[in-house]
Amino acid sequence: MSSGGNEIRMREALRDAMAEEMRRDENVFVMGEDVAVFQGAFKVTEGLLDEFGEKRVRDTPISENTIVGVGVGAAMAGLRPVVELMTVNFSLLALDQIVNHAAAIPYMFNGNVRVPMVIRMPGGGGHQLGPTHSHSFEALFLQIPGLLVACPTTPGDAKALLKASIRDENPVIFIEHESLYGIKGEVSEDPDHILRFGEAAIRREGADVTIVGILKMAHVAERAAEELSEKHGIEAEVIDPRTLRPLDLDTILESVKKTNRAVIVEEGWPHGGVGANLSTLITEQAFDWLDAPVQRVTGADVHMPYSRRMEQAAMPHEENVIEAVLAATQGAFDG
Amino acid sequence: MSSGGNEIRMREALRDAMAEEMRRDENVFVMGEDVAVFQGAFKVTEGLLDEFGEKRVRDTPISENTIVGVGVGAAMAGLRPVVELMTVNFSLLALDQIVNHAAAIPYMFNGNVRVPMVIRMPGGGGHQLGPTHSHSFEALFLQIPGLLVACPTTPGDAKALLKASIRDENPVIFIEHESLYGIKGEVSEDPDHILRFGEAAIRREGADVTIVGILKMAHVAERAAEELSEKHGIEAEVIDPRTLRPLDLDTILESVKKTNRAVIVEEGWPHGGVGANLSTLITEQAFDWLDAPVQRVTGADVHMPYSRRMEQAAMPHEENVIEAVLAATQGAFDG
Amino acid sequence: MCLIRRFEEEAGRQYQRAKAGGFLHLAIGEEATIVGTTSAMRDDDYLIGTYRTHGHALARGTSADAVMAELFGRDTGTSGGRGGSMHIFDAGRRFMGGYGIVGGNLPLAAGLALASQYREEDVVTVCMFGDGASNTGNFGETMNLAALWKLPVVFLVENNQYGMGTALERHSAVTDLSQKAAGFGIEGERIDGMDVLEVRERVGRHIEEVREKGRPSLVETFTYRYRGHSAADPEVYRDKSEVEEWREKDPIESFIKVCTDDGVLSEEDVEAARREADRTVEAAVEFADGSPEPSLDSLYEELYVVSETMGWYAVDERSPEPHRGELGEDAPEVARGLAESGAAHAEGEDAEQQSRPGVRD
Amino acid sequence: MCLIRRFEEEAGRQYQRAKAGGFLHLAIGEEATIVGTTSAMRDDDYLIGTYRTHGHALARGTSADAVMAELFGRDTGTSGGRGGSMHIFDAGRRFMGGYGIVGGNLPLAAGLALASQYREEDVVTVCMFGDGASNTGNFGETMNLAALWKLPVVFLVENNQYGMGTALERHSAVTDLSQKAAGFGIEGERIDGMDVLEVRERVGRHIEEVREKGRPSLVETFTYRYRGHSAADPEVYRDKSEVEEWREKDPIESFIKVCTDDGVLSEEDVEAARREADRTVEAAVEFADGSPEPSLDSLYEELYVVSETMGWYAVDERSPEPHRGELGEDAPEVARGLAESGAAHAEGEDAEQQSRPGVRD
Ligand SMILES: Cc1ncc(C[n+]2csc(CCOP(=O)(O)OP(=O)(O)O)c2C)c(N)n1
Ligand SMILES: Cc1ncc(C[n+]2csc(CCOP(=O)(O)OP(=O)(O)O)c2C)c(N)n1
Ligand SMILES: [Mg+2]
Ligand SMILES: [Mg+2]
Repeated sequence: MSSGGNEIRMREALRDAMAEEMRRDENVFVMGEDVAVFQGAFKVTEGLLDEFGEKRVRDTPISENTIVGVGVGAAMAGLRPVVELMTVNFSLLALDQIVNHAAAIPYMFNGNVRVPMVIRMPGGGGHQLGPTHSHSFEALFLQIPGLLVACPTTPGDAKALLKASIRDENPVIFIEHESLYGIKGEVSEDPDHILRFGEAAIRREGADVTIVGILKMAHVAERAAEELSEKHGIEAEVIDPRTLRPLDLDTILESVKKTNRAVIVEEGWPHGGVGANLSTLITEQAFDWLDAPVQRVTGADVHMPYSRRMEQAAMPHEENVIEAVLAATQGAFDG
Repeated sequence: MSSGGNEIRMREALRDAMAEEMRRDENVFVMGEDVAVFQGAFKVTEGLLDEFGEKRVRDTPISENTIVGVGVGAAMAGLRPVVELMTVNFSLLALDQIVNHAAAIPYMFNGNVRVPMVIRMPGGGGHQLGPTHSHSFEALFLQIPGLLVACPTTPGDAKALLKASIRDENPVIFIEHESLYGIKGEVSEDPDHILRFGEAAIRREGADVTIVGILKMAHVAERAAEELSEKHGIEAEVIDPRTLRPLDLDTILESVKKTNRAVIVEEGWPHGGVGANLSTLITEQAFDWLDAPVQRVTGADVHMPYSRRMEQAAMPHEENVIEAVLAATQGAFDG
Repeated sequence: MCLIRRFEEEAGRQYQRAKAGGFLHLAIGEEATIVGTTSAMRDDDYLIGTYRTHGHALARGTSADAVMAELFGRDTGTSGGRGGSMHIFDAGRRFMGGYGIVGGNLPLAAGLALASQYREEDVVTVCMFGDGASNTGNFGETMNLAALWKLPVVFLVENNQYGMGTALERHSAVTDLSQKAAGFGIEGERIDGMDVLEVRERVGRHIEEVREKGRPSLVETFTYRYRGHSAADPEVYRDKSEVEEWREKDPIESFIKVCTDDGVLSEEDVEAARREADRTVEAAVEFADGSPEPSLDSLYEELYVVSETMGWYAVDERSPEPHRGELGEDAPEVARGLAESGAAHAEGEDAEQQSRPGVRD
Repeated sequence: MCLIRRFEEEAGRQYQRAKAGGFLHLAIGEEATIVGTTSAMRDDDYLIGTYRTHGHALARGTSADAVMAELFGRDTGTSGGRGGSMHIFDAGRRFMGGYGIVGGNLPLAAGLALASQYREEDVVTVCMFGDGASNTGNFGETMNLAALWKLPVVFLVENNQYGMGTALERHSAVTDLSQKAAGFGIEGERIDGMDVLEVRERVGRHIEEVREKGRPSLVETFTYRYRGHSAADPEVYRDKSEVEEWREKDPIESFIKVCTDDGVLSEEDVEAARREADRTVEAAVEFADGSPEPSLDSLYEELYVVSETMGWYAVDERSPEPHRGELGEDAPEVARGLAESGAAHAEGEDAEQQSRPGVRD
């Protein structure tokens, strides 16, 4: 992360994005379980109730499918709801409203109505929350036509991307990572600074291998790249897609055409994961440039165990990324 | 399909599988919306109520999550529920029980309890049922550890695989295709004939390209292969995985190592689909054997339109498979 | 009501002739509930329904042409031929759609009502759904939230006594569905859904109370569908005699009787109305039949709004250059290619045609 | 009750010392509901709960050792260290589990009861859940199905007046939750959840009626949690004075008072019980602390049952030979490799530690 002047935490950046957009457009409102009085399960909505009152900062009952559906209906009538699902783990209960309603409605009614809403939810493992509370569902959401899918990794991006999401006319799945709420970074003060969907960031330049990491794994990838440089003389280019739908494949392909090798790092399950999707896209479009098959680093194919040790065993780490890079570069560079 | 002696329709094969297992084990019972009096939305449970009575053939309210959850609870207590979700489209409403309960429980409680249940559901497009009723969610279910995923394509396999599913100790997602219920094929009369999970079928042998097709697309792939042979002199090997979890990758890899080319055909959405998963697995493990990138043929990235013409435009057909094969073989064979 | 009845009868015929496809759910027998309700609504009130809503749209004023064209899958349909019978839509008439997922429209209704409350408009949302839908998770969740937030919605259960082939007493623990209001601290009332005047008056009272007091209520209209659940239902789950009994209470015939008995309408008026309905429906069929199919370029249209915040989206093409991630602007070309190859299959007699009779209706 | 209280207090301490991780939800204050209920159950009745069930397991007879070991994430825990505080399980005691998804246990309870009914056993299932859970879709769906099918379940709402930080009247349209029974045609009763004898008697009556009549009922125990929702809750949503007020009604102290006043127990008996609880809990901590971590080989164990119908499953390994699709029998080796590299991170002070205080509790 940058260490510049105006550094704030991820959770504050997200809160500021909501607050600014609420000031800008009175149709924007926030709803979800414990977002108001409790100030958000992860304190992301802290202070919003005080500033905007009960009308625009709404605690809901524990009714995930209905919460999302109420957002869809309100959006159809012209409001701009920002719905918080307490965690991505509970989004399965809302999936019908997300897929068959939020995502489908604009297309199924031929553009005669729009669903401008944001569904925010944090996910990921690493806090010993066990099998039901540690999911990464990025791979599930990127499948769905009609949705936009954001997965920011820095406070600056998070703020700019959430502001874009709130202004956008399409339904947005906005995935945050529970381990990143505390990280600090610079954010823009410009109230109109936004980050468009479909623009990846190159976090580190390098000519030897391309590493793509999402959410927390973007940071793991960066750290692994530093170590690869120091210990193995391998210069990795690290790319953070920032949004998975649309996906800025061009930036990734350009890098792969330079490095001829790619490693994808994600926290989710291996079968049909983000990595599988990306590996396929890269291979289809840069087959002749690849010197080795694209490598994937994923979470283990199990329900996250509670035990700290087993949980760490089930999650990807820098070592796994390094190993994957070494496998992809196999003796091509001095180690 | 074969034209042998004892030919029955897919729906009858499935019904017979349930009936035979219900006769064999009194813990087996069937529940779902309209499975009893109405005899099943697609008439798959026809006659079961008459033979087994209300206790073992149970109509339920429209409560997908609870229906699945009741199955999970009953399975934990030692029964063997066969739950029908009327269609795969409604499974989104039950996804929490499927993922966080059925799939997670055996692992999360360290094997101290098992969830021997089957969740049957038909899916797929082609009947002008429009955006909410034409889904293919295979790619979603294959992601989930703890589940078995079956997708049979012939009456014989369907019967043998459903019997295996009912006898198996793991939770099984059993996906049927609405367009295949009427097809005929031979079935075994042996009451103990089962098909194990993880055994792909080679539907047609060929040395030039490997085509993997699932569900209805297994049939489309076969027809495309015939045409490729007749019109282009290309001999395709056609593989039907039959189960997606576990997946018989060995059979597919063996074929690809012979043909050096592969095409995957599925009806679902392209992003993160079955094809993306398979393409990645093949590329990772047979990179050096591939003469061209693996090609995918998928449904269009939209919610299925109702209009017959647009629906057909959104679905994959033989022509698409043939084109993909030609692209994969690019002048390697006479066309 | 005449128009709705005629329209649906004709839709059934057009379905038999394969002009309309997919599922066709007719509400024949339930017209009094529909028309009684809409006639008590203001133009700016919202209505939202299920997959059985041809009549609801017509009653809101959507043209028979546009509804029929939707059934025919044409570009001029209410949803451009994308939604079909289950997904009729007309924002202009504040008919906020039909929905294929049972219970899926309930939260949407609460959302529409929230928008009205938020803007301090005195608009009421009427949400119609079936007896079967009252068992869905959405029902409990939405009723609680709407009652808690005092949202202006009338939840109206069209209790036609069956959820598909499952009879009321086989799917719901209480069969007087108005009792389901009790758990949410709101009012519930069962009314005769076959009597259009009664529906109009009683539902109207609920609408106005909800408008004034700003809190939801639950109305159950007790009614019956004369046809199968959908066009291909063999109706093994009920006796012919039961249907006959309910046919005696035909909402249209009994309303006509009231009107002619009272001298409000003459026999001629009635005949004229019927003829008018015939003509409208005939014209609608003609309109639909003459309407163009959706453009071959349009497959990816309206999937996204492209704007400052999202400048493009990938269009996935089939092989031979699969998944190029085309930008949105290239979509029409890609779409046309797919559509052209698919069009052949649209005409062909392929496997799905065979299995159609067995398909759920 | 003493044991449960002591156990949970100690669990809280061990959590502060980072011996236990994840979320820790204590039921301190709710012991009368737990013990009153379990003491009215037969050994072969099923109990199923939420993520707040240390006490429920203990009350069913699960050893404090095994529960504490689960909190410590050890191999000897009730779930082998895989479930943690939210997922305690003891099939042997017919404690059918704690569940992390609010409302997720309701359908399971109906399923357990269905199994009993199916086998014609006169076993009752008691399903405990929170006031917040009564707003979930599962609640309505399951109540309806259980009532319709006459399943032998006692649905018991532990109404502690908060769902996390949201007060009862801010999340439920009716605040007397026993009224929620009405929509399902079953009996509902609110009882004092702070009085163990009352709970035992009234819940016992429900259990026996359900056993005899074979149909569900809904019981609401009105109670209070003294601690935060979980270990890291700053409790901004309620006044200290409210907590103090409820502490006056402490279920344990008041029960002791009744017993000593009646002369059923002497001061010494009480002291002995407390000491016994202390000793048990101390021993449990020792046991847990001395128990082995889950084996490094075990990551993929118990994910599937391998049998005649399913002979192997793929184990996905990380790079450098990713996703080889190892067969199940190779799993331990793969697992060990992963576990060894992960183990370092388990000890390390990494990013997630930092963010812990902010994490939802
Ligand atoms: C969530 C969901 N489950 C199942 C279905 C299949 N289905 C379509 S209509 C229907 C019956 C609905 O009955 P009811 O709510 O009474 O409405 P009616 O058809 O009688 O108007 C069912 C089960 C569906 N569309 N959605
Ligand atoms: C489906 C779901 N939504 C949200 C959560 C997050 N969450 C955990 S506990 C809780 C509050 C539950 O309150 P209640 O049912 O009253 O039980 P209590 O904690 O008071 O025992 C919430 C919202 C969850 N675990 N599951
Ligand atoms: Mg009905
Ligand atoms: Mg509570």
